[in-house]
Amino acid sequence: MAENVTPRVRAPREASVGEVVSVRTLISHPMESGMRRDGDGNVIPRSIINRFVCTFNGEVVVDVTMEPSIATNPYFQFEAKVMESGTFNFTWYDDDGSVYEDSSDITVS
Amino acid sequence: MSLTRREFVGTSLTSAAAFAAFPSMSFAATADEAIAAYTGGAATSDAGITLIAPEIAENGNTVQIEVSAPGAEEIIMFAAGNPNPNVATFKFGPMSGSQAATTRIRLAGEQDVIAIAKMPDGSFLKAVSNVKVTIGGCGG
Amino acid sequence: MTRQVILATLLGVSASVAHAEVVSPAAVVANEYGEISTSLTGVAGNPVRGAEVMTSRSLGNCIACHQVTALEEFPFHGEVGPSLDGAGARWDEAAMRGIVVNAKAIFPDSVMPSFYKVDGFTRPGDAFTGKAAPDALDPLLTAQDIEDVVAYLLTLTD
Amino acid sequence: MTGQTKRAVAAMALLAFSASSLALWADEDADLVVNGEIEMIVRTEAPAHLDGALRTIYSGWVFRQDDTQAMQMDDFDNPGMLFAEQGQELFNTAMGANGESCASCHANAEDLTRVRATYPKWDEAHGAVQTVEMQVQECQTESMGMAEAWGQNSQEMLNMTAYIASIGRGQVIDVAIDGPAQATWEAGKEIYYTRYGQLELSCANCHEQNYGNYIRADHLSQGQINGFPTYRLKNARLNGTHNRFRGCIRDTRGETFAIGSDEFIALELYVASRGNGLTVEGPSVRN
Repeated sequence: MAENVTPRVRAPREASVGEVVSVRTLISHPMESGMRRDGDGNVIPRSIINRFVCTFNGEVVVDVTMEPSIATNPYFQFEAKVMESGTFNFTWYDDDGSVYEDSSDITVS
Repeated sequence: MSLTRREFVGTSLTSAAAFAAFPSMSFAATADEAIAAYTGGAATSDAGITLIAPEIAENGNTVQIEVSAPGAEEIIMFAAGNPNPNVATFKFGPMSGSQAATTRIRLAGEQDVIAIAKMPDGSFLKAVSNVKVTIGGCGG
Repeated sequence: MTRQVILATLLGVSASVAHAEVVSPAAVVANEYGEISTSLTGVAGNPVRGAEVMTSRSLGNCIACHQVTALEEFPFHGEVGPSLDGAGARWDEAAMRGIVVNAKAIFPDSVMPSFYKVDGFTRPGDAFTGKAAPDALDPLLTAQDIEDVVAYLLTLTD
Repeated sequence: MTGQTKRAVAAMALLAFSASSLALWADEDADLVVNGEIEMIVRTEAPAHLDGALRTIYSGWVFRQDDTQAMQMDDFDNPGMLFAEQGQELFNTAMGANGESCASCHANAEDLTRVRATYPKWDEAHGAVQTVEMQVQECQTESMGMAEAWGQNSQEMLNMTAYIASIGRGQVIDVAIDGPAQATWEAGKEIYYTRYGQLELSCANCHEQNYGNYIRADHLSQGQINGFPTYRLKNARLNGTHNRFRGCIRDTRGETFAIGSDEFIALELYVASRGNGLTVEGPSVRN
């Protein structure tokens, strides 16, 4: 199981109605591909985050299915259109069943 | 397409179950096969999609890639030279501000990075970018 | 040259190198300029194989430091050493062999490793493990590797 | 086509494949400002003690391709900062028998701003040059009552040193090399110029004589350590100074020194001093 998985998100705190805002996320995770071998020649089992979802006030901004070709410490940048104040929720799903969450509030005026 | 939260959870469970039952299904043999499986063999246009990748990646373990296809429902990304060519699928929901995303991927050597966008009318767009991966000077 | 070597050469069987009288690193004779006129194996170098040694990271990896236009199909040539374009016109076989075996005998301050040397190192390691070397070290390239590289370099005449 | 034209075409084709064309993707004249506010000194006059061996010293950031450079220009894009933040948490976490955290003594982390810029440093009580890692270990075993300090290359230590470096970013490096530290510095200098391993390569062969040149596709830097610990794209984790030294000596086909050894402490002091005048960048991003 991946240890010390720390999500970080960056989204603006304020925006105007209808503004397209840039959102960035970074999470510490080894993204073990399942292709590597350890010192004894045994395959290191795959252990990746396989899905990432960002919602705003419960509706999807982006939903990403991830394969082992995503680099260690997965990084995403994308844009959301905000019509009202609310909350971005960010969820990462690990192969091992763990779910990591973060959120960010935005005031839209 | 507008997904409610409940439908979403359902989708996720279904796909998780499928992966568990057929783990080998996640390994398409080649990028061409994976693309054909995704598009159903439909022709692709190269207009309306932009893929930004470095011409030369300083290290293949972390390569930043940006893709954009205005109006797309989904964009799927492949690394044609990786053991498993599938990289990621971006589904853009109703709150997305653009159909564009940036991520960092792994590339096992020089190869084509391919992005396919699925448009609401059922058509597909395709962009290809060759990325050279540097070869270190040191070590065995 | 022994009878076996002549036979091997006549048959063109490079696999017979093992039968040849290979000059050990300790037995290499260089003149006062560092030039080595005698083949290390008695078997003519194979330039095709030499190019492979030049470009392979696990063998000579010569292009890590040297640019070679004729090898441009292999990407990323370094610039730590001089370009080898035209090297075959600048150096004769004895000098070329001397440089590949032990460049420092000819250019005392050269950064270039000595490819056919087995002692006199500071903290030698066991290849790229970082651990101490075994008692007997193999040279970086075999005698035939060196003959092959020399044969290739001599083809670079312009 | 005339011979001359052919050659010109060949030269252009070569440009596309030779390592020096990589320079097109690196901006050696770029300036580094992190988060739009921390101004770094990435090139400056070499310290006097280098005695002309280098005229100008450069941060390793200068030698990286623009994508890699960009990752260090914003803390959010810099994955090393994830681990510096984990280090900050550790800094405020009680550890050891006395129930103390680093913050128990160093309530104002700002007090540690000059640490990264001045270590390795002579420690009077121990009569030896100490690295930041040794100082953390000393706090842990001698003040905080931990039976066993973190290993020098442990993830906790890398996170902590990344945090300590991060709060000193932009500070000008100024390690002392005279007085009681001088003997250690001299020992480090000796190591720097020794040609190790079966490839017979010294630090200086690559990083003093050949910085700016490519070795295969590696753009050789001056081997400055002002950016350590550094997040490497290669292994996608923080890398400590001694671990990097070990990697270089391994690549000479040499027998390495151990992480935390007297030799590497001396080498760290010497190499750090070669960067006097540059600024603290850790956790930096490198290839």
